[in-house]
Amino acid sequence: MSLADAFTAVFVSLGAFFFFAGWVGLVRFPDALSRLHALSKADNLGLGLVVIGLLPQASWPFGTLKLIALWLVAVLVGGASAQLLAGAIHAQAAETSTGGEPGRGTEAAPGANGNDKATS
Amino acid sequence: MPDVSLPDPHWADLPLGFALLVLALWLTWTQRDRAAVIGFSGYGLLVAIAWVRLGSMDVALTEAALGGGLMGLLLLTAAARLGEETDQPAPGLPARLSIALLCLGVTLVLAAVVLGLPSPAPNLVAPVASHQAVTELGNPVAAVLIAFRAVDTMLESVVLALAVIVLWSFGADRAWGARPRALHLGPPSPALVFLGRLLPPAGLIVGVHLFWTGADHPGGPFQGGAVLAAMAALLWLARLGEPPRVSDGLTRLGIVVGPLLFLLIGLAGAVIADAFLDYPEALTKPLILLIEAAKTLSVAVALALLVAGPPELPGPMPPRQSGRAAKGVTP
Amino acid sequence: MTGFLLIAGVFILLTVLLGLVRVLRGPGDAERLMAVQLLGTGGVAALLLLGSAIDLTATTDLALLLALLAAFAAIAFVAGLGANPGAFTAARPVSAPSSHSNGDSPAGD
Amino acid sequence: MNEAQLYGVCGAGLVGIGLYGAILGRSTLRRLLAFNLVGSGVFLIFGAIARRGGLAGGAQSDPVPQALVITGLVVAFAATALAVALLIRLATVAHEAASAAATPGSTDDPSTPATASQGRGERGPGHVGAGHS
Repeated sequence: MSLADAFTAVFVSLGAFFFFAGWVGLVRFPDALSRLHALSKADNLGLGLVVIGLLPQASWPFGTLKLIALWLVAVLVGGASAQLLAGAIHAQAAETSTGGEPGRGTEAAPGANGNDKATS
Repeated sequence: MPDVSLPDPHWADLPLGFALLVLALWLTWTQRDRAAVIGFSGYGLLVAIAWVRLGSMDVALTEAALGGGLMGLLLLTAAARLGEETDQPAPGLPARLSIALLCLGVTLVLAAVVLGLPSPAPNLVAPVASHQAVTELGNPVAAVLIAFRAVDTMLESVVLALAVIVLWSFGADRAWGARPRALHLGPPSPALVFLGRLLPPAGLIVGVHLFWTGADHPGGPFQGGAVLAAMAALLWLARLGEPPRVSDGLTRLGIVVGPLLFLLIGLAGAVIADAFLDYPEALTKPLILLIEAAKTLSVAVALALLVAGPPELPGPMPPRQSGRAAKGVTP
Repeated sequence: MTGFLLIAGVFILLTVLLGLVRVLRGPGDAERLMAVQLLGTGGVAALLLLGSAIDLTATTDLALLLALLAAFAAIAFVAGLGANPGAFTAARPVSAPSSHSNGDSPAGD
Repeated sequence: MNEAQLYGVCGAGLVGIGLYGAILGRSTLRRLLAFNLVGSGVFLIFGAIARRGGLAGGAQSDPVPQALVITGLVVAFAATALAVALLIRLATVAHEAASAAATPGSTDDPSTPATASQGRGERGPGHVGAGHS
């Protein structure tokens, strides 16, 4: 096994571990924000380590550049979407704590609820 | 069987197929529309990976661009505007059971057909490969799309243009000439504006790359156009730009330039070369590239406009919560 | 090396497929979106490993496309919330990730 | 069972599930989703046939069915977009009719429900209109 292959093996294994850790966190963590935290680890570190590990295997220069571009896009997209989701979760938590409009359950009594709105 | 299949161990196939079926079952039976639509965008990703396993990279790229990107955008914005509808009255248990049995029967017949396909599988790999050199294209799928089944592809791009016309006709009469507003969903959050500024340049490069590489590798006008359309939809959603007015002449030209150029070159082929949609030998490659470039543009414009929706007048949208309530009145 | 890359790719794919339980169980739409996002990222990593193992450049293109479009579901979802502020709270009976459902949701998996 | 058969059977299952959902879906949007499931199941069966043909012919996949599926995917997306627009239009018209019926005096005048609905629409999220007034 050459040095490059050993490098690949180490980093890809680390990346796979972070994906596994992200999955465990997503499934086992108690609330939405910590699940999001676990997901971001898999997103950035997991994919980043896999990309770093694959760099020695890629064809120079375009394969390498494409991999790096992909990782940059993934970090950008992952970070922004985590921000979007966190904002949504936060807004929901704020509404929950102030008890905003508890009567708007969708499944509770849709027909009656709808009639109220139509006639009010 | 010749060993040209992917050397991947087949461990991934069974879980992937199982996950597809479980997800399909879940999004048929789950309670809320919005949750089902989110599940459907995950379903699109899974199908794209299944296409890789089936060895069809071209289809996988199309499915990823449409099913993973645009379809989720279209259906989630629709779910947001429609709100949660009330459940429609379900028929009684006997009716449901008989329908379930019917569907099971369809599945069993189809599965039997799939498992009982003739064993030296009939295929057109060799005919395509032997005539592919004429088109100077390295990608057999592109050769089929642009040369061997060119009539299908041309009609398909006409269908796309017609779909936009039909979509626009869904708008209210008084809104004719206005901008489409299906993606006007309130003030965008800062993170969305950030993505809207940074992602489209990268998407532009990827879209053009997919179009250009499509001649010799998987990719092509549909894949590239779908990526470009997704980026345009992102720009409109982040309110960094506005969809063009439906009366805009340049937009209309963009929709029809692909099929029109295809048709004109095809008609010219009837005169110069031997038949309708036949290309003169010396000009085959440049003509194909020209058609594909125009088609990429048309596909991008048409798909983006399909997501943007029919023209609407500015002003507050009808409230979705009450729209849900009104549902109960109509039937 | 090829074998190792394939095994790693299949491992990551199976991991993120298992993450789909969050799509099925929720409890909230945010969790479902996270699972879809994990599926997208894991799919990107698996495709890269697969493509590197069998020397297929097209899988890198597909991975790039998936990475580019990974956030679209989240984008459309959050933009939809802006249009309809009641929707997220309306989903609360089944989707409360905080307070009372903390205890039972992890155990439910 | 090889991957072509597996995904073919999977496609058959998807067609069945989608058919059930399209007939008995909870809402119109869900029926649309189910309709897309049927489409994707049919495409997967196409893919299984293409894979078998491709392997028999010495390629990864038969290019002709692949090309057909690509055009089919794009047309299916266009059909879905049309259906979504129809659903939204239907909800809007139903809402206008309902609010016209709820407003005394405007029930017999078909030209005014738009203004009536906009007047009553202010109880909805106000900032939606504030963004682009």
